[in-house]
Amino acid sequence: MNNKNLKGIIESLLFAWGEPLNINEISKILNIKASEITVLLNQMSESFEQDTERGLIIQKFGNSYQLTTKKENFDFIQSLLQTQVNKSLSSAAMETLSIIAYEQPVTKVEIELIRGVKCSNVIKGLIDKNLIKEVGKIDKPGRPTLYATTDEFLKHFGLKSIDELPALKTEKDEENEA
Amino acid sequence: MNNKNLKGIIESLLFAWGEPLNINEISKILNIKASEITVLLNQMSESFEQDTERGLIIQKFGNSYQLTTKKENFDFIQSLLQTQVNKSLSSAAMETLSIIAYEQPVTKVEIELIRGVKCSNVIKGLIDKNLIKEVGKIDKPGRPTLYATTDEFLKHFGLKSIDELPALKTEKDEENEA
Amino acid sequence: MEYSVNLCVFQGPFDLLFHLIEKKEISIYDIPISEITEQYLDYLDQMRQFNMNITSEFILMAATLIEIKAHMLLPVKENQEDPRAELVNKLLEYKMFKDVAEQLKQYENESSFYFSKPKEEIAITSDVKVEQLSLNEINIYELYNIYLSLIKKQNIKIEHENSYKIYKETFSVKECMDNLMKKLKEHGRVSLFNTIKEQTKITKEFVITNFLAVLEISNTQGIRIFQNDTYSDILIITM
Repeated sequence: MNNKNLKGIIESLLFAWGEPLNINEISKILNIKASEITVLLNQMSESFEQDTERGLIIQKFGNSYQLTTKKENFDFIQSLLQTQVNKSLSSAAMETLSIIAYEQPVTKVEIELIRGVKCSNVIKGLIDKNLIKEVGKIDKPGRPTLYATTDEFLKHFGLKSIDELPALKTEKDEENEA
Repeated sequence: MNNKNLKGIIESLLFAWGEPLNINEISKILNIKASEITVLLNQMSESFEQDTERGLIIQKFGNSYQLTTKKENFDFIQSLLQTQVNKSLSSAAMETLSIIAYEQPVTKVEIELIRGVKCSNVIKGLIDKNLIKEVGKIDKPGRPTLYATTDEFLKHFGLKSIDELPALKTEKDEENEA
Repeated sequence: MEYSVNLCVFQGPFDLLFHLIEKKEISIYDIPISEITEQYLDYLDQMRQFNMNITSEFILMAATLIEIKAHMLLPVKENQEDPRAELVNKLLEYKMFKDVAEQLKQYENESSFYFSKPKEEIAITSDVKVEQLSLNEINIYELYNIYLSLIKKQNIKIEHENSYKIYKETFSVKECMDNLMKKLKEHGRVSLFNTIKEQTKITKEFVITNFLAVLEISNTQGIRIFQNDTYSDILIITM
């Protein structure tokens, strides 16, 4: 693999991950020394920044890097996202909460796959409200956090235990329908 | 604004949107004719594809474009995300969808004649999943609804347009081949 | 104890007919109607035996087949169309779409090699006060419905790759083997069905573990295993 291909792979990884990604994770996946990854990332960061044809930049947070849009394009992005119906915070929170309730323990990436939007802030809000909590980390790349509902969640919805959640239709029921 | 800047902004928009984004939407935001946007997008798509330093490509689904990772980087991303996502449809859904794709616009009765089984629930399921939509009613007794596929359908199967569907083979074609 | 066995699941009467025709390797243009009708009806019987839901479409096809069969017995008039023609045409049309459905299935797999990313969250900025999060009016069933519509809409099913739950093994193959061997020593023969029935609460795991135990014993010890018919009791006898 040459450096050009490696840069491509790193861009793919940053894109798919969405959040700041630690150099050590990238280093593990590519099986290349972290110091070499740092060199590549710095080159990429610089070329993204300078190339006016690019709309993305690589931001550095400590030892982690994240793909984000360029600041100067913010107005366009805002007008794009606002042309669409803005979901109220509580409906975003309810969606996220329902997924955590049924899929728990579940990672942020999994929640985002179902909702189709980023969920970091909503998750933070739900933790603050004590409706969900972190229950551990999965021992796999990125060490993603697992979220689950709290006792406060049960109390809020008047449930004795999580088993009392309305039963989901089984796979077979679905099959007959879809 | 020169074309280079425009490409940067378009990349930002596609990135922020995540989903396939319609050309008309981009055209409205940039206040530039849709035909010009198409030209820019096609140039971008080609240069992303060819540049090995890039890990992303622009995929076309109907009149919409989406930023995705390159296929050849799948394994690396998979080992980072490690989440298994099962998006596949049931055979009943797949059969119904095939008939709608080729015969569109088509009524429920026509689909049921070909499949030999009732399809109401399957059709409802496909509408829920946004793979098909109602496109009108026939002006005859019962006013039957006509169904057609959506852009989401194209995306689900990785097709640029409906013309890319595999060619229907009659029994005779197969005999000629064999 | 009631058994529910999964026969092949067919999408409809055409699907079943195709299966029968392909199994026999016969030409679709010259279907031996009386043979196929018999097999078709046999199959419906099996479905009934296993409490499978036979929809009206399957019955209708049975009636159609019998009607065609009756027509075939009548003397052929000149210029008369083959009584099978309409059925064959329908079958061919169905097959065309069935083949395409399979090809689309491949496209579906293929398209999963591309990753996209979730939409940015600009509308919901971090400085929104948490207090605005009002869940008071929402009950658990609304929560349930929200979840259901989400997974339906996205057409996504998450498969947790690392299973988070680990169940303790309640009975081991070794235990079941010991139990079976003890009985064998006492009586010289053991009925697998009776052994399973002795358990107060019969679970799938218990049945499977016992079955594995029988296989394991047959591997290592001098025994013979008998079964008269498919699905009938399994007898274990010392040699």
